[in-house]
Amino acid sequence: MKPPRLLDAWSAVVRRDLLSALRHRADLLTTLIFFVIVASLFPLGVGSDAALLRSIGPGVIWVAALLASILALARLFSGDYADGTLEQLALAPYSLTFLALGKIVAHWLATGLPLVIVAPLLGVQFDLNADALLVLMASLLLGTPTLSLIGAVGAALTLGVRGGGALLSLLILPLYVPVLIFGAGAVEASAAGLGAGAHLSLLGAFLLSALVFAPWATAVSLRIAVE
Amino acid sequence: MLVISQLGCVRGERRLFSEISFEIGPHTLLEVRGPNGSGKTSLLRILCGLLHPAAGRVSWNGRDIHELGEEYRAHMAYLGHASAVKDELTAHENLRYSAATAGLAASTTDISTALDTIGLSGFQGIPCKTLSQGQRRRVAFARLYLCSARPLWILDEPFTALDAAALALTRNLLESHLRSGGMLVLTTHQEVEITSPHTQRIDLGI
Amino acid sequence: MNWGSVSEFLAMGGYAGYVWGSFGITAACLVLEILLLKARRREAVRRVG
Amino acid sequence: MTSRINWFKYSSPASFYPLAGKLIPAFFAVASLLAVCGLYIGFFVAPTDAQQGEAYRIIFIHVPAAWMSMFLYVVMAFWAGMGLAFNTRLSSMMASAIAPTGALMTFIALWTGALWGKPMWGAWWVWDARLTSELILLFLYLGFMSLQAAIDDPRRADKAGAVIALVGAVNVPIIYFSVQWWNTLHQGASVSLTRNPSMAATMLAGMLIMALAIWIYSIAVVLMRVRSVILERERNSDWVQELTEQQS
Repeated sequence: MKPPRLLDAWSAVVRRDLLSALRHRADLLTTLIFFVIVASLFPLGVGSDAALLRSIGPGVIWVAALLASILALARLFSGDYADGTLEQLALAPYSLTFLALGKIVAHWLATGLPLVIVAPLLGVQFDLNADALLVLMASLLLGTPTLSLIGAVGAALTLGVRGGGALLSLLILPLYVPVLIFGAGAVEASAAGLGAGAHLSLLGAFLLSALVFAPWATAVSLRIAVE
Repeated sequence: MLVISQLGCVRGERRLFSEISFEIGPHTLLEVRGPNGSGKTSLLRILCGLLHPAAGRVSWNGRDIHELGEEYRAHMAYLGHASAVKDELTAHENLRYSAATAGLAASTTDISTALDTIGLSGFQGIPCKTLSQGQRRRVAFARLYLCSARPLWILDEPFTALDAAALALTRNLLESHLRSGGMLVLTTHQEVEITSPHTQRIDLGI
Repeated sequence: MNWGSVSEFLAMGGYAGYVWGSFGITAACLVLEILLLKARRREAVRRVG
Repeated sequence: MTSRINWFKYSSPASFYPLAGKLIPAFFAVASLLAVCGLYIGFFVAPTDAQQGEAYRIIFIHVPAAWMSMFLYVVMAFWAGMGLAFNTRLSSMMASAIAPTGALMTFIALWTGALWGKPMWGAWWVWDARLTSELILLFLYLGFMSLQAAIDDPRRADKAGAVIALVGAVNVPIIYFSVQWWNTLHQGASVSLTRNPSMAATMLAGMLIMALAIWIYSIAVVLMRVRSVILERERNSDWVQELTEQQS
């Protein structure tokens, strides 16, 4: 039995996190329910006029997705940090960047993907038509992984630090602005008939650059936190 | 061969220790003694590369451990205060995943025998949150059975929360590791007699 | 010279509130920053002793 | 005989502290001189603007502050990066010392932007691309400062701050262009604050001199703050003990 290669270790990290997440199904649901509640509050605040809801719908759903992913980020590393698993990851004979990417992928699968699946339901609440819902899902599918990647840096930096949740939002929300602009913008552009091609390709560009930089920055932050 | 030269450590604004130098070769046990807060844990975390020293160098076979990076970590195993056991997973799952992520070759039989020898045979399938602190500590120790290929073991107060039976088991494990040429760096407050071909001591208290 | 008299200068073409508001706030911020820094220095020196 | 100044000597806090002390008064003097000169040009030499009347004179403080807020963020990220890469404590202290002044400049830019927007467009807050980016820049500064405040161990605070400063610095241009695109998408090309057609030479000169004045002022203030940070961080070291004995 030869020692596991990088890919085996990587998939072990992903599978362990998914298994842990499944054992805590309640936590996953809370993020999802939070997303639905936040989005559903707006019509109560703004009024139920369909045209108005249609125009603010994409923005509201995207902001709700942003807040839900920030909420879920707190649990990304904190469990492993508390029980010492994170230390062992930092001491594994593999590059921490890759293992951190594994944790982020598992986190996205557990919390980001469900947002994409539930979004059309909320879209209907905001009276979005069929192809607007499709573009909404596409933009979220491209956007939520970027949110998890950028957010992971903040989650690693605020490990074991006072005021974690609020501090994490203050650190990360400004960095979410481009994703929010082009995410919500994609749906609006398609509704206005301009086509969402440009926005979606930019979201793809953000995702790729986040994939390159964020795991490395997360690994550096984790090494600082574990010191 | 682990060589430490003029090691110094500062925590916050307090200087914990400085000018620490020693060498550890095969078959050697290094005991690190000192009162609470004297920097024992910090010293061990510097040795395993988690913490950067304020001064001095740690080198493994002649090369700085931070330069070696992954290569050094492939020869070393660390057990800290935290047992690195996920509460929601069973003992078996914990070992399977921690072995895979730590780059240890371990088949399911290896894992079950490790858990049996440490005295957890009846508890392999239940989530660790239902285990006692001592049992969880045994799960952490079971991982060391899988680290036989790793020459350098760094253990930070490994015997806490272990009962007499577990103490005997762990002592045998550590002694066999030393006999087979391994190196062991250990901090403990309990008086546990570990016979070892060469024993060195460092006292950080003075 | 743009201004006939001091009062004309102060009136700033009807935008006195906005112009002097901006410059006033800026001056206040800068002076406040320096005062806070002096206080911080005194505190730092006191805590060294 | 060219006496080669060993710049490296000044990289240690102990030798940097007195040097900074000597430079601060000089910087303040130069800054106030430039400020007086800039204000004179701004108020007495620059002509009244055709469209905006006298209100446009706010650009003599708004634009320099905006430039300085972005410039200071880049400088802060630079020092933070140096501190992270070379583990030099002084560079990290410099980054922490820059942040409050950068945040103050952003606040001034926002405040003067609002005071200028009111007479120009009748609204205190205008979702203009630059003002919106300034607002986000303020959040980045506040994020950096609160992260450093929340971590007790100075060494970890420096490193964590450095990471968020560098990540922020990489994102500032992306945020700016995203907001730019977003702004033109929604509002169409609104009259921008500075690009009025005939930027008279004197106006530009006034603005540049004021920018220089604020820049040198920032250097002086940052040096003052870094000296306090050095005193706070090194209060147990012997050179600080001697220093305070000499003074008292």
